[in-house]
Amino acid sequence: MLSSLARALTSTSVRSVRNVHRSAAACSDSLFVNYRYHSLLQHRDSADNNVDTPFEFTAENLKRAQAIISIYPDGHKKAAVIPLLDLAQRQVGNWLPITAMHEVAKLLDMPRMRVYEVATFYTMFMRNPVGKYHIQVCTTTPCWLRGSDDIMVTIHEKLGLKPGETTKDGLFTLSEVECLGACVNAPMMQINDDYYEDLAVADTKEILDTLTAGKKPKAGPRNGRFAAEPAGGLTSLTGPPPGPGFMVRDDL
Amino acid sequence: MLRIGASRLLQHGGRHAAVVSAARTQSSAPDKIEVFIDDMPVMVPPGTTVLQAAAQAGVEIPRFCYHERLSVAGNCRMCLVEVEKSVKPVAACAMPVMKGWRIKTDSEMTRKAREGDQSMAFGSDRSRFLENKRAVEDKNIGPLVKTIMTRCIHCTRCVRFATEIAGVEDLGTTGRGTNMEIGTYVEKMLLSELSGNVIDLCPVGALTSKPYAFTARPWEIRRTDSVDVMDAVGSNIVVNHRTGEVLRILPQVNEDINEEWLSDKSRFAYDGLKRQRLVYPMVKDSDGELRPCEWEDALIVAAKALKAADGSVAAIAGGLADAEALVALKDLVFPDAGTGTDLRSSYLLNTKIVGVEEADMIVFVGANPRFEAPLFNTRVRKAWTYNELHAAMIGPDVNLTYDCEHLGDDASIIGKLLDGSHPFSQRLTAAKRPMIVVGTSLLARPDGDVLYAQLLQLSQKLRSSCEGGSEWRVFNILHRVASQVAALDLGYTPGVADIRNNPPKVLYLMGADEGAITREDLPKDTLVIYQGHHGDQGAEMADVVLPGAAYTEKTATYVNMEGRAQQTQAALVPPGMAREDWKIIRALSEIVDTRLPYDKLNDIRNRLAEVSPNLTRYGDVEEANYFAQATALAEMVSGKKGAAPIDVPQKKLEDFYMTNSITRASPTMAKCIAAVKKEAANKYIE
Amino acid sequence: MALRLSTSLLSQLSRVGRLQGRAVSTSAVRYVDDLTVKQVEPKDTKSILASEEVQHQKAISGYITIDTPVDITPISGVPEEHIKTRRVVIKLPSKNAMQWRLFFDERERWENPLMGWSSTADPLSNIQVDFSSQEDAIAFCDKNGWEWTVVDPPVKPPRVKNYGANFSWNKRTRRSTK
Amino acid sequence: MASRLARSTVRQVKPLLSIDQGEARKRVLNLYKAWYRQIPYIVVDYDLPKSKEQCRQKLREEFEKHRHVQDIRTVDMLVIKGQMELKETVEIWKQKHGLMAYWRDSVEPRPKDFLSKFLDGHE
Repeated sequence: MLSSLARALTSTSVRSVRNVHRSAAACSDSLFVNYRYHSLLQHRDSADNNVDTPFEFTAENLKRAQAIISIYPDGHKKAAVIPLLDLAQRQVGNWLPITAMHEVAKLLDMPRMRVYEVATFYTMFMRNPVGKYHIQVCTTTPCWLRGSDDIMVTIHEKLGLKPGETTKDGLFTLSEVECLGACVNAPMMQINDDYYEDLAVADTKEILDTLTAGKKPKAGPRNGRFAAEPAGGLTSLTGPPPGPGFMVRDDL
Repeated sequence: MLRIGASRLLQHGGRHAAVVSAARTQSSAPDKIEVFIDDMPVMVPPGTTVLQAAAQAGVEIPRFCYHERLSVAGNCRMCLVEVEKSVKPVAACAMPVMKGWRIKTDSEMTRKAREGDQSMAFGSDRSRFLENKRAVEDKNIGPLVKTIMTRCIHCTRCVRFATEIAGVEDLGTTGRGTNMEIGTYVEKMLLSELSGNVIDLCPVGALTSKPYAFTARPWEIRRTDSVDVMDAVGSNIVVNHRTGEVLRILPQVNEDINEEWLSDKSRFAYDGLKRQRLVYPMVKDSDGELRPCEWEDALIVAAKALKAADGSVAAIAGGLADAEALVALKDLVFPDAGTGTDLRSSYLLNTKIVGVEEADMIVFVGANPRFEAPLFNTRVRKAWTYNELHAAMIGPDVNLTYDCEHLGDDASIIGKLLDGSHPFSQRLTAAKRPMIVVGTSLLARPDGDVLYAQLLQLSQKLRSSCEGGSEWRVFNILHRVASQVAALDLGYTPGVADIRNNPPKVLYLMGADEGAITREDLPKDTLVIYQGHHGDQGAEMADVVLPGAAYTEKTATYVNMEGRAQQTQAALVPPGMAREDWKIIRALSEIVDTRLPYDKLNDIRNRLAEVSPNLTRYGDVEEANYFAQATALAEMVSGKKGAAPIDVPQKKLEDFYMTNSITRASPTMAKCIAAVKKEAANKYIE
Repeated sequence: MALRLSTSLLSQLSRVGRLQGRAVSTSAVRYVDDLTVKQVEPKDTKSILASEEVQHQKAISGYITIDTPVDITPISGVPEEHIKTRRVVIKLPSKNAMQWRLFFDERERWENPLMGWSSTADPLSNIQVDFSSQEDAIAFCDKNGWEWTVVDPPVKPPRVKNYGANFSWNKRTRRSTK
Repeated sequence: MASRLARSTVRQVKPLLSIDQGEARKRVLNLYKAWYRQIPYIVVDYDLPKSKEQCRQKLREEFEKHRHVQDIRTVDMLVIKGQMELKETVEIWKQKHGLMAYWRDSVEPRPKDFLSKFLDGHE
């Protein structure tokens, strides 16, 4: 009797955990992950990412790279590794092939391993191909309370994507991420460099449609707010600021 | 032997006195600060870390990531201790002590802090959470090191070792947080001649020895302290054995030689000791086949030939021969020959291995220390890291794991450096403590003696002008084989040209397997006696084979490149009918009717001491300082210099593994070579 | 050890001696009996014994001067081959050890063909005797007639450890690893 | 053996039976005599296939073996052991082969010189 109760309790708890963290397993354990997802920390050669994947900085980017390197003092040019990796990632388009890391290592005269360490440490470096638009949906508590699950469901219905997957046409990749620091505008998602905030299901659909059409949707809050101000108008700081002596005893 | 015991005793007494006087000065010296470890006062120099101060007080603070020969990482948090008046526990390994600190290594707070590391004594064997237990994929980093990465606690000792000591930046930490892993990120082998040391470093057994895996438990093993003979460094080792078999070899700490490291060849070539062994005496029969026989028969054949040769006898000693065997052979074959023919300082690593740490300039001439003497190279690298040593190389442009200015491989550079016309000369003469390290392959060149003379003169010139003064020794020879220095001390001469020109009637090969002389160099009627432990090139060309003992099977003397005599201890008995080497010669001498006057190890060691006293002063370096005389002699040398570029025999990692008969018989070494060669096709290797 | 051996033998001897005294007459017997007197001393011993004997008894309870090295090999019962041919290394067995230990040279070992156990015919290399001082260990080896060598514990050079070196701006000690 | 000489060997020790060299010697001679006198009976009692002379020869050998012993206490201990041996023999607590073992007839002698030891595998 008791044991069956206990079993029932356990099973419910399992379910509830699943509800909260859809991709918990993927985050916590590198052995049981989808290899295309970012938490695999070993490189695996694939058709589009291997040691022969062509990568070279364009002439323009090379000039930029040199400019970045010149910021740092002599003998410490390896400090430029993060900006250069970012430059390479932008050049390739949202992700960083292994050869790009090699190129950066060569440029900065540092061992490849040290570049791998940086590239794996920072989650904004994508070490496997992602779509043209990298959708990162925040599902941390504030966004979740404000309906990030609905956003996920919408994206899944519209594009057929689960976290970590890319559409067949290579346009979209969906990632489920932790807090992106826009809690006051929850729920939100990031597509490439832009934040789309205060999302409703309709907004999400519209954004995806616009992107599919090849146009750029308007970034920022979707509920008419300018930024992070209170949605129903100001509740404080409504009058002019009080002058000196405010709330001070008269006899002083 | 016993004499040494007595002198050691005296030294011991002396040290006590020294300690007492040191204690007296301590109290008055202002440059020490007082701290309290568990209320015990300790005087330490400023800058000492809490952990070191505790060690001085005899308190060992538990640690995972801290290692005294690696940089401080401070990431395991095992060494957290309470310091009075500090609100938080401090990491003992990274925190320098301040005056008057009261450190509590066993307080409530300390213990609580230690518990932060769940792996120490706490934690359930299965997770209380519903997520999967963290598991990490094992990596393949070559045929020597096995990885069980789930055990890894990310202390980064192996990463720091590879980066700081081995100079191979292939290991690193990928990812972050709970997903962090140690590895190479891409699939590649740890291409280092020192990779085995990460096994000793690993505090949890995530990195273990592949060849040793599942062969024995440590409590079944007997341990015998010995000395390695795979190179001329003379690393101190512990031979681990059971039932007549070497199961593994581990390094032993010797601050003057190998610190606590060991090269992969020394560590893993032991499986060669079981294969290709000569286990019974053999004599060539009328069909030209070597047939096993009794000792008596083999000795009689050898003795007859030696008698009939009537003095036309030559002997070649191989790289693994011990001093006892060398002196016995010399006494048997050349009873009238003199002792050491050369000035000792002309063939030693005069600065000593530790001396490198004081040098600020090192010039290699025709030497590749990385593969000829890996543990000497780690010292150079240490000096390069901590002492801003500048390294330069005359010879091929090889990777020494640290920055090395390549001056070219033209032999004329030496002359230019001598007369000051080379652009590097200025830098060289400005050096305060320069070192010139000459490889033995340079001396084997036809014009070797000319170059050698020039280098001696250059060294003497630098020595007279440098800041180190007369105590500083510039000239160094980097030997490659363990027997070389003892052989030179005993009066053996390098090179076999003489034997090739005047072939003897009997050629005695004392473990000479390097093919310096082949059967084709000798007339048909020359009888070749081979004494050694492996069926290799020497035994192949022999008419009589006398099976000897390998270095793990005899108590024998070896002198390392610095001139430091050390002794191996027999861990096993020689297999089959094999015997200790000097005893074979002693027995042979009796049959030849020139009975050598030593029956016991002590007798022959007395004989060694008679020929060259330094050979039995175990553990000590007998310094030599005959540079002036050597230079005077060098000035008389004249000859033509060859045009050939200066080269070294071991350039790549695959050249490192097989250099003597033991390593050639070792399957592990063969696997290493195969793996390294395979890695040549790996594009992830830079 | 020798001392303990001798006392146990002595107690045996006292019995033997008395029996022997009846069986065969040796003049040594009286002395032997004298020794046991210490244990079961009859009240009137002094009156019975001659003054010479009293003196001897006094002397035997005191000390004698020995000018030869202690050598127990004739009485220890150890076979000659384990006295003359053995070499002992005296050293501290591990880094933090406080006790000196004897390490005998290795003799042949083989695998037991039935069980695979490790076998040896050497009784000495399996013993583990610790001494609180080097001198005691040496004396023990001398007493047993073994050749010995002392290996001094390694002297640890002082090492400066500095966490800051990992971040130094212009030295090669700068580390870029985590 | 330099180290043994180097260290001073003169010291004070507890005596076993004898207080000086002369007394120890006296005990040895007494023991020798006791054995010597007992030999005819031993030969008869044990029916030894040896003559009295051979036995006395062996007796002498056994004593000569320890001729070099200087330490008074060692001498005493050897005397004690000799007395025990004698007692056991006289009381016929021993057996015939136990006494015959002194001649080591059945023991193959181990090689003594270097070459024989070498060939035998003992060196």
